[in-house]
Amino acid sequence: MSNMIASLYNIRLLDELAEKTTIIHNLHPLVKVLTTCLYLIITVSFNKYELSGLLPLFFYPVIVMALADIPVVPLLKRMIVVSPFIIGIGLFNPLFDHDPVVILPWMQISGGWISFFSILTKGVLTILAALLLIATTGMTRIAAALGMMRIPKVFILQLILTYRYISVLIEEVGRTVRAYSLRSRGEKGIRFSDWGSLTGQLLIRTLERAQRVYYSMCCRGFTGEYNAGSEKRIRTGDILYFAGWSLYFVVVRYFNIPATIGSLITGVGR
Amino acid sequence: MSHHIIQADNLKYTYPDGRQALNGVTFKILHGESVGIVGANGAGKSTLLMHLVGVLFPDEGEVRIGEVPVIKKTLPVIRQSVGMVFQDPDDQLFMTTVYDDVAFGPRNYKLPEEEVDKRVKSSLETVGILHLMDRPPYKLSGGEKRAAAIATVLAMNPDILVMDEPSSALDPKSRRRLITLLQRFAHTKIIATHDLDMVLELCERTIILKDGKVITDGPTVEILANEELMEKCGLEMPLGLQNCPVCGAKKAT
Amino acid sequence: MSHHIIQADNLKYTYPDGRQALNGVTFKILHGESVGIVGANGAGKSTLLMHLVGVLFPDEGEVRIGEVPVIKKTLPVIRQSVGMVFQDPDDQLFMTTVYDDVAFGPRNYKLPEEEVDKRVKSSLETVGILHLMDRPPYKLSGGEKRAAAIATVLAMNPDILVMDEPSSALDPKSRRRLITLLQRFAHTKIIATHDLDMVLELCERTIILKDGKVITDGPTVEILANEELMEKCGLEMPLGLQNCPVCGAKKAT
Amino acid sequence: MHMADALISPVVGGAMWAATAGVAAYSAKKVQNDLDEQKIPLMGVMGAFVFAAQMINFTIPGTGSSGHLGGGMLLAILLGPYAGFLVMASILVIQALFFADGGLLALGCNIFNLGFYTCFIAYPLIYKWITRKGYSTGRIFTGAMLSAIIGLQLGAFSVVLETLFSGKSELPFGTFVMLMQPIHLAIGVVEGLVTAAIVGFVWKARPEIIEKAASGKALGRVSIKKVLAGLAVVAVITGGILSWFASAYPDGLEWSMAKTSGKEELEASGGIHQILAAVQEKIAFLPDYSFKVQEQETSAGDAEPEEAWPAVDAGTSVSGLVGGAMTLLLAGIVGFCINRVKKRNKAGAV
Ligand SMILES: Nc1ncnc2c1ncn2[C@@H]1O[C@H](COP(=O)(O)OP(=O)(O)OP(=O)(O)O)[C@@H](O)[C@H]1O
Ligand SMILES: Nc1ncnc2c1ncn2[C@@H]1O[C@H](COP(=O)(O)OP(=O)(O)OP(=O)(O)O)[C@@H](O)[C@H]1O
Ligand SMILES: [Mg+2]
Ligand SMILES: [Mg+2]
Repeated sequence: MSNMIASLYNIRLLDELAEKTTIIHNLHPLVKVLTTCLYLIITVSFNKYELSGLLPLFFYPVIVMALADIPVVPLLKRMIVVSPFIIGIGLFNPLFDHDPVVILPWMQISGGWISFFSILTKGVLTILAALLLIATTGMTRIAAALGMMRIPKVFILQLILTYRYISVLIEEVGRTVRAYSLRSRGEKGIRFSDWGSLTGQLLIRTLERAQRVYYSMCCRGFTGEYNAGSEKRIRTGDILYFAGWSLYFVVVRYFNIPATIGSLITGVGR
Repeated sequence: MSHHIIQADNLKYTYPDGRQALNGVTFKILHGESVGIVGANGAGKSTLLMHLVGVLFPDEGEVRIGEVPVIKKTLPVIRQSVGMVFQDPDDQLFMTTVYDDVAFGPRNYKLPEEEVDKRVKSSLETVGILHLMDRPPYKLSGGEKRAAAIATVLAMNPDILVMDEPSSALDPKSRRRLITLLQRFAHTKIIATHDLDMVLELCERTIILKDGKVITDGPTVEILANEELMEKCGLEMPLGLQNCPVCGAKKAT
Repeated sequence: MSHHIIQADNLKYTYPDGRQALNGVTFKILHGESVGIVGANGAGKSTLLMHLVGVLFPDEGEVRIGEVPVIKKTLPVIRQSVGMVFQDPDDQLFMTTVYDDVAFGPRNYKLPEEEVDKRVKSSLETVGILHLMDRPPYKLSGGEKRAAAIATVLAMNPDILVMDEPSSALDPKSRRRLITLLQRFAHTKIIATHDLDMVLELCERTIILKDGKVITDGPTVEILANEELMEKCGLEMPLGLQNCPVCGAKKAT
Repeated sequence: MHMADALISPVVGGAMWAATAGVAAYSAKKVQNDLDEQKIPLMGVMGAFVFAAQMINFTIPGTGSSGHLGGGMLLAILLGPYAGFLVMASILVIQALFFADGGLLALGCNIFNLGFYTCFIAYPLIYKWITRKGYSTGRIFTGAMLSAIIGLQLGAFSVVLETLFSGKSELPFGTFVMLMQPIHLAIGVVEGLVTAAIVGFVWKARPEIIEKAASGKALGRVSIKKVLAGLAVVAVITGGILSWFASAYPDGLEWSMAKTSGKEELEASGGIHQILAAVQEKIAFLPDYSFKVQEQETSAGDAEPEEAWPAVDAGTSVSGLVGGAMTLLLAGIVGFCINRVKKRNKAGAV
């Protein structure tokens, strides 16, 4: 019940953020999708023992977040919800990998810990990137970008419909579960013996709704094909944005910047 | 715009599960008329409306819009001249923004994007929610959703507006706004509803359905004031016509 | 049955997304009263009702039923004495037969099966649908579903009946039947609705909400006839009170 | 059991994306050709339903814990494999975008793991086979149960393989399998129960819905031949992309090779590594590839990041530590500055 409401608010929050009109929001959606993809590939392509080399990648979410006026706290909250699986799997690394690695001349830790922190960092970066994409673009424009990427229109229309009806159906489910809990004695979930008929009736109502939606689509000339509006043009600024980040990502990938900085400093210090 | 006459001729329709919802419905509606369709729950109102827009096809009988029969082949023409507003606006607003929703119909007819834009904006303006253009439908209030649903239909430039219970779930003021809005349209209007007082204000003519048949068809004031008839059809005289407790006068004569 | 008094004391509630729906609501409803809660869409009616049955809990302030505060711990007691009927009966009927649905509540309170049976039958009888006992709820008509939803609540033997828009989507006759039905109950009744004419018939007292605050609270006839006040709250005088076109008399005085 | 971006390598992610895109494109074509247009809104609204229904928890008697619907099997049963797969895909897309469940790169894996095995293996081979002689409560129950369990087992095994090939986790193959399969047996039983409960209810209330879905012309029928052919294609594509990537970019396999040569403690997974190593020797790409050297590279201060990157970050650790801290600090400062500038601009505008 509460997780239901929570997920609905989460969707709505991201929706609201996507309505802003900052520089980042105004970029072409396709460009944002491609940049995000490249970013993700670069991020996960780092070797599992790589930690310092990953860190310059933090510039991307930080800059996007700042430019797009995206608050940090809700994204962090989401991250905490998602990370247990990553942590759960990652924690096995220190368990199984005991190869000593010298960090400081007088200190060693096992390679497993390094790879664990590497996984964790990658988790943070990739989660941030995905959430930032939707928070700066919104579902409608993502769908438009998918259209430009030649994703079949059936799939896009169906994705839009699913997205649209999530709020309607979550509210319906919420009311039903609420009515149930009013007449039951404060158990947490639904008793399994009732679950089938409760969900089944919701399903039947959903199917009926689907039929009505279909009718109303028909009345507006729907013949099985979905026509999105004409897409925005890609402007020079969009290309520059993509090119700039790409260049940065590639540089980060092939030159360990922190190590270079660090050796400069430590070198000077010595 | 040709002079659209809607003719239903002895319509019969049985749902696949065997329930006979229309049992010989005949009527003729002239251009510019405003007709209320009333009747108890399950009388067949919604089923009838769906025949007018070619969502359902009769087992027997025929519907004609102007000279065109409503059959599979003529649907593209029919649907451009008949627009239907459904009972639950959530069923009709299926895109992610109000703009896209209103543009859905015109885009299906492959209009150039500037024409689509013009139509979307003028329809939204007509119903008075141009400022809500970029909002997702779930953020609209009940009355706004209804207005958006009407705009989606207006963007198709229909000559005939068919509506299923347009005033349900609206608060009194939103309902009033809707009535004013509809009064302004010159379209032919066909409205199925339980809100008899709205019929009284909006429609000069009323058709009463009962068990899939037309029971009466005539001037609204006469029909809705006929207490015995209303009673028989599972209805009730609209409050606006019920006897005045002060002067005792029958309001309708 | 103790003499249940419902007290709401400066209730404030903000939805997790930051929308403040209740902004200091205070009232006291005595045993056996019948109170209408009206207000425009989004005024906070449904939110308020959910506080009365402990579905939502206030951020500030308190609700008391009799001497018992509505908090997590007292919910089993509260829910036995307050029954809520939802706007959409579909949300409330989730078992496979009407009988099982009505029996669901009493069975949860571990009553012996004979007692359950007695309660189910008497509730169904009260709302007049005993004959539909073995039907699955999704096959009932709108009016029948509403009656069944009320029966599910009656079977819990509540002292207080809370209803959210009970007359929506009913045809005039079913609505009339509902009103008659509700008039017969001796329970305390709290009804949130847009159907001001029903309030006029059913409730001697009316509370108007606006933007999460109580604007007025008093005798129905006085409040609903106050055109200026109604206008201010996004409402409209009920048709039954609007000036008689024949004698011009103000019906309410 | 959503795979996460952080746990996969680009090779595995890319290959699974390719496989998923292939299946999805084929399904979309099928849907467009075979289905009446009425199915499209049905698919959309059903997707939303599964999303919402996943939140109806039920109490598992005696355990105090709760379970819920996953939905893959239900979608296949109600919509057929092609539409079912697409709907599952769109649910996962929304979860990946709005909830960061899994992530975008792992999306291919997740769609495949949760959609492919249920819709194209378990549904046609098990559910359809059990209900081929008509429906009864018993058959629906058995069919839903078995197909849900098997679909999830395959999906879980797929997760294990993907993780293994990605080489980010040290979890030995055997341990991981022993971890995943039993957990997903339990989840599969729950999934089977709830699917059977819904389908059973709908079948009693509105039998035509279930029967129509199953009898649909090109809808429900997936021939075994086609499934096998499809699998072969997927395998070829995956293999092709995998080896192409691996040759261009050895990161993906390096982990397993490092293991075979380096240590013996992970015996459970030794077999695979040896095979892979053998394969690698045969193909002999990157003959100069030398993990041993890299693993032992520990001379501090000698920063040659371009060369050192596939190895432990140890050689550059001191400088790495300092530089890393500097980098993070700098990122923070940049973000802070942008915010300040924006605020000032806003204030200036007002
Ligand atoms: N999809 C359907 N399948 C089977 N029977 C149906 C279906 N839709 C409606 N019916 C039945 O057909 C009859 C006419 O239904 P219809 O919806 O047209 O009534 P209505 O006058 O619109 O009622 P309401 O005022 O409740 O909207 C009813 O008896 C109803 O139960
Ligand atoms: N689950 C929710 N999350 C966030 N805001 C909500 C939620 N439910 C209602 N609201 C908001 O709280 C306010 C009060 O809503 P409520 O449903 O109580 O109004 P209402 O008086 O019942 O309206 P209506 O007449 O339309 O039923 C509205 O502004 C509404 O948008
Ligand atoms: Mg109807
Ligand atoms: Mg409400």
